Amino acid sequence: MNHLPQAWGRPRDDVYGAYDASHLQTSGPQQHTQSPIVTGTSVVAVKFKDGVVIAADNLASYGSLARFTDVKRLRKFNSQVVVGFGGDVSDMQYLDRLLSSLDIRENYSTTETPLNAKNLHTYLSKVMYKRRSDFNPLWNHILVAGLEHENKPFLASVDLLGTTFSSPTLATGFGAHLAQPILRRVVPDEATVESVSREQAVALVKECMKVLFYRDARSLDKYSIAVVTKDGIDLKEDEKLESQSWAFAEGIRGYGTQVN
Amino acid sequence: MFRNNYDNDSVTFSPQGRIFQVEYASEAVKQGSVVVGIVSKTHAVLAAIKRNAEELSSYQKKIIPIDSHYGIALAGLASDARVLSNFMKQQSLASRLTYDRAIPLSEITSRIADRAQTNTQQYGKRPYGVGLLIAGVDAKGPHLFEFQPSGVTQEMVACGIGARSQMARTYLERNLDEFEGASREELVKHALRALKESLSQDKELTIDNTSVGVAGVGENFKLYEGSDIQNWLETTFENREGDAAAEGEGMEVDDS
Amino acid sequence: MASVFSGAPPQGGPGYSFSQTRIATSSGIREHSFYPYTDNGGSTLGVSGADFTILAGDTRSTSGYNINTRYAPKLFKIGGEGPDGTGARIVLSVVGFAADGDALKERLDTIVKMYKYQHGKPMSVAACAQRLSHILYNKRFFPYYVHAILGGLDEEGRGALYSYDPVGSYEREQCRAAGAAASLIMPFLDNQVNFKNQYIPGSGVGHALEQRVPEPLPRKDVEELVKDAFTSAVERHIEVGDGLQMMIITKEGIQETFSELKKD
Amino acid sequence: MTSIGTGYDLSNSVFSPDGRNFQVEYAVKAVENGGTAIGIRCKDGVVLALEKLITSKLLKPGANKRISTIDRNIGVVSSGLLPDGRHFVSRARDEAADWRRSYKAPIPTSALANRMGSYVQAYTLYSSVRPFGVTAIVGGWDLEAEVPVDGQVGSGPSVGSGGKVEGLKHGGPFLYMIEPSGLYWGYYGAATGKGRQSAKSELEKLDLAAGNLTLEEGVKEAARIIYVAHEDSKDKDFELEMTWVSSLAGPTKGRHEEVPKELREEAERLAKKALEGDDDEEEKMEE
Amino acid sequence: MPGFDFSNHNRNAALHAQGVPLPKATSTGTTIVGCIFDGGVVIAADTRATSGPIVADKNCEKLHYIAPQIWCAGAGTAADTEFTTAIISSNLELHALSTGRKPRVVTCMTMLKQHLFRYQGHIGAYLVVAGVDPTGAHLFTVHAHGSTDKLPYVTMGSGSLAAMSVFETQWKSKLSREDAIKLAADAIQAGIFNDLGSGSNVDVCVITEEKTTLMRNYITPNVREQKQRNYRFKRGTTAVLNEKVITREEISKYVTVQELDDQSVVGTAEKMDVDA
Repeated sequence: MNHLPQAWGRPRDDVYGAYDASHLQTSGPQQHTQSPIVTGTSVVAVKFKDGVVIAADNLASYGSLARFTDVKRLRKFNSQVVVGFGGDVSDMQYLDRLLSSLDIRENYSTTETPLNAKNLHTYLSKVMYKRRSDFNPLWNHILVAGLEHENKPFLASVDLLGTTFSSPTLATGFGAHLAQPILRRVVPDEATVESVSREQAVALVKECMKVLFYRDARSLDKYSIAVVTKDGIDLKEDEKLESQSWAFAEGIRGYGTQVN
Repeated sequence: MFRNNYDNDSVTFSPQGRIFQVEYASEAVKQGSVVVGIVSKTHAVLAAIKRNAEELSSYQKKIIPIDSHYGIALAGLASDARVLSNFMKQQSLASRLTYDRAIPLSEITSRIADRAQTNTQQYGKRPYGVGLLIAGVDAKGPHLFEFQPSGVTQEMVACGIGARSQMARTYLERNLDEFEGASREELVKHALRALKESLSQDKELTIDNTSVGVAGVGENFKLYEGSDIQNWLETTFENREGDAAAEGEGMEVDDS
Repeated sequence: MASVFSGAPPQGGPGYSFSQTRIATSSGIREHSFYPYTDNGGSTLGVSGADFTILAGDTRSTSGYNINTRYAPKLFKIGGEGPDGTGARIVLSVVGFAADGDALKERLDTIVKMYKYQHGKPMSVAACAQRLSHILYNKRFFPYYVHAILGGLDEEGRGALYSYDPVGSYEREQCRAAGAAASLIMPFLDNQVNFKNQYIPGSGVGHALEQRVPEPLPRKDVEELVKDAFTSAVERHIEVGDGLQMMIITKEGIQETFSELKKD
Repeated sequence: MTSIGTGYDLSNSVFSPDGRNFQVEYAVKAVENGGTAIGIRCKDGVVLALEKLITSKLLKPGANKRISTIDRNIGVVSSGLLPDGRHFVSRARDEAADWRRSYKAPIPTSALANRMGSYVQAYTLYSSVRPFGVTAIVGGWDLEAEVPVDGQVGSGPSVGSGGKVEGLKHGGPFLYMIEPSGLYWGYYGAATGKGRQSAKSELEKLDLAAGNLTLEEGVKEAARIIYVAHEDSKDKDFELEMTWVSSLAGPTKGRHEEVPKELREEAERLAKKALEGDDDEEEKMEE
Repeated sequence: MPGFDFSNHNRNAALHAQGVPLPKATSTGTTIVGCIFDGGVVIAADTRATSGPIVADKNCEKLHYIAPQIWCAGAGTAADTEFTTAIISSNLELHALSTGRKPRVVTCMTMLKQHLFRYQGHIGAYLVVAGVDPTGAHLFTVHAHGSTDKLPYVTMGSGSLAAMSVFETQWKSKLSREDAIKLAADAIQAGIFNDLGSGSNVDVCVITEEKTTLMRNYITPNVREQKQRNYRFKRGTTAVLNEKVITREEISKYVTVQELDDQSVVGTAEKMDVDA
């Protein structure tokens, strides 16, 4: 170390040559997220007659590295809304804080009705659309699960472009390809929701999580699952996949002509 | 020679801790013609007397529908009310856009209250010279709020502000117990009667000088004027010539 | 959407060994890899009659080869009150990038509501049509990526239909198809609504043959045409299907209907 | 009064020759007319209570709450000009939100009191504004548990370097009172408004500094004190408004909330009974 | 010279560089599956062929004959799957004739992968190869680049994930013939209804030791509904600008004309489309 504080913590000039001070300047065009860094994969959700079930695994990947294995990607907003995040984890954390501050604001008055799932989804869609319009997207695909007025089940999605849609079953990321067909088989339309029980819905979502673990290379066998009904939210953040089947692997020899 | 100089602006306390400018602004409310509001378990009603500057001029606007779920009635400076109502309209639309939610009445009331308070604490501003009654229905049911120039807002069961409104309030206090269970029609009639109380002896409620606004659970706020209120006026005051003491009986006849 | 979850390594690292050329060049200004638009598929159409206007759209929302949902409306009541749009007399249909479509719908709706609040009367469809054009052109250099069709009744009570390009050029028309299957549906409408390429049999020989003169079609015929247009589009366009939402604007108000379409 | 007619009391931010800022003193007068507000710091939480005078029969009973939540764990009750109280609350909420934005954690009660003290004080400095016509009591529970940073990824190592330290204690109940001058102190028991004198003397009897009073007892004492303080203005009706905040383990789970209806009514019943004991003659009038 | 003609390659590359887009090939953006069962193997496919977002063929055939008891389901570029399977079928038949044995599935798979590898992925054929030979029932996938896989159940094409979701939730070992058909058909339907590249009907081919059963349009879940209106135009609606009649006598000067009755004319047309 020398006596010049501005040189502390920087490469030594005598070893590495003069420091390129242009790295320090903060002016220049503002940089925005161009790609996600640490990411979460699918979120899956399905409506049933009294509410919604939503699940996401506990993995945050850094490229192909399984970086964090205890990340909670489902977030309780209040007693009737859960938000599930896919995509960039740091943007998820930003949104998490945003939702916290919104929740605090909403609870200044205890006498008012809390924001329901539909209200929150509308809010989030404005946030996401605003950010994409500023060319500074929040790199997430979000599912909002919960109840709307008269305790009707509500499930809708918003992505980094601000595109929104709602359906009795939803899945983001890899789940859109792999889980949606499973979910739609059981709950093809809004009318069917009425005949789906909580147990069926939970079993269905767990089945999806299992298939996703089989086939999504960026997934994990530890996951979080939440059930939202008018009685509140039952959120479990440390679930493990059960009864996996690898029976197909039996008897597989090679990829072609190999026999034994 | 010193005179009372504590009333020159709204940033000076009097030795008693009063702010005269704010109190004077409240006087402006009393210059305005009377408006009343009442809520029941299911409905919120506003009623107002409209003045005209002269025989041939038009009548002023006293009740303004803001969003589909609520409206306001004003007493005092109409131009101040317009500023506030524009603000309320904009805030209400913003709530629907951002949250897909009808703005709660307590929320919109507190937003204008905050605006009004700022005007009482900074030099160069003046308090609003208008009082408002904010009535409508939100997720929590029907509400009535009173807004004063000082920035004080209160949720009321019934309220009257404006010229000679004390008479209206006296009527409302006398009949306070009846409001909660009252039907839509009864509530309107109560409001009209309260309005009538505060009118000077030689004045009548007519379809030209009266406005009524009603909102209910599952029913949007609607402004009634002119021939729309003919029926209410007739049924409310048809026993006008009858004895004032038998008012209670008269009401029952009306309701049947 | 696949890009969101691409397994690409963090930016700046070396590419995979078998990629022969690095696509991104590190010199100069960095290119935006974020593209703010997408196409959510689907199709809409509108036909105006003597005293009505019909707008219709399928309810499929897609991204790539995926179906986002089988029920995403593309038709919106403008200037009505509450969630059901009570009292509205104008309908906007949007197809293209759904998020832009929603944003456009909400802006127009707010403007029409403010107009009513400030002027004490509902906005005419002609005024609304021009306002919509301005909204679109105001974003000339970051456009709303949508094809809009606006329908209502004009001051004389006749069906009015306006169609737009994404940056605000607009025109009043008898009929218009927009969106993914526009090129499939529009020739059909040209032929069936405006009788293009139809001549009056026996009215002449060669060039002397007379064009069949278009006349406003009755409502029932138009409804049937709309259904046939969509069931046919569903057959030949992969992004069209699931459901058909129709809004019929008459002097009595707006009637909304929904019918099923094929889901494959 | 010596101040009147001197001209030194006509503008804020002006000192009189004897070093007083009369406008601030007048603002205090505004507070002295307000309903009594008190706060009690108990060993496991804080109670805030307010005597809400009923100015009109037409007011909706039970509505018009005046004790406000600032952050999840902090409440404010004030006495004086109602709109100024709202201004104070609104600013306090902004400060709390700002703190969260910077530090990703809730604001400590002491820090909030400090910031609000500075804010209120600033309104005594300029002739273009007037001082706040309120005295505000700020009560909160600073979380004793280790809180995750908002949106934290994972739970971190459970042992070893960067791991958690067992048995570390911080947080607890805090109570501050901020006056129109911007002056603030921490309190065991604070009172302001019309009946502050009798309320203070009641508070002093409780020996709060010993730290033995439980939250539930505090609620009952608070109700009683408000009833005692109301004795001076008996001719007017009032509503008792009470909120509390406890530890995570306590009844409010670290949140600032309204005292449940049953408990409040119980406390009121006891308060009335206590008053009757003091003064039997009043019994019949109490009804 | 056998093989492909590359003489236009340089010209095409230059055109492409100038921004001229490549001509669009019909692709069978497709769901195809295969599944082994006790005693045989079943493959299935949807019947949609697309060109971009346009449906090029609503009822195409994606199950290709290789040998009597070896069949292929093809995804990718339609022409590539058709020609590749045809050439391998031809070669395999020659091979069978010269060896005097029934062709084996591994042989077919090996010929396919060697053929495809040679073209480095430029032949866009993605195939599910299935068959029964004296060594048993076999199921393979072959990718355009030449890689292969051998699994008890496989899916390919744009609907492969949708179809795989069905297998992953419902497959078990030692399926019966009926269960296997049902499972394969369900998998295809998952593709039909969840993947836009797949649609229309389900074709199934079941191969056992005894025989091969091709069940064309095994399930038709997407029959077009009746049109609301009649679009028959009055005769004379279309303008005729020019008219010239050539008599039989005139044309007889150039070609031989033979009279046919109406029925035999209809008989020669191939029936393809489900909807008329």
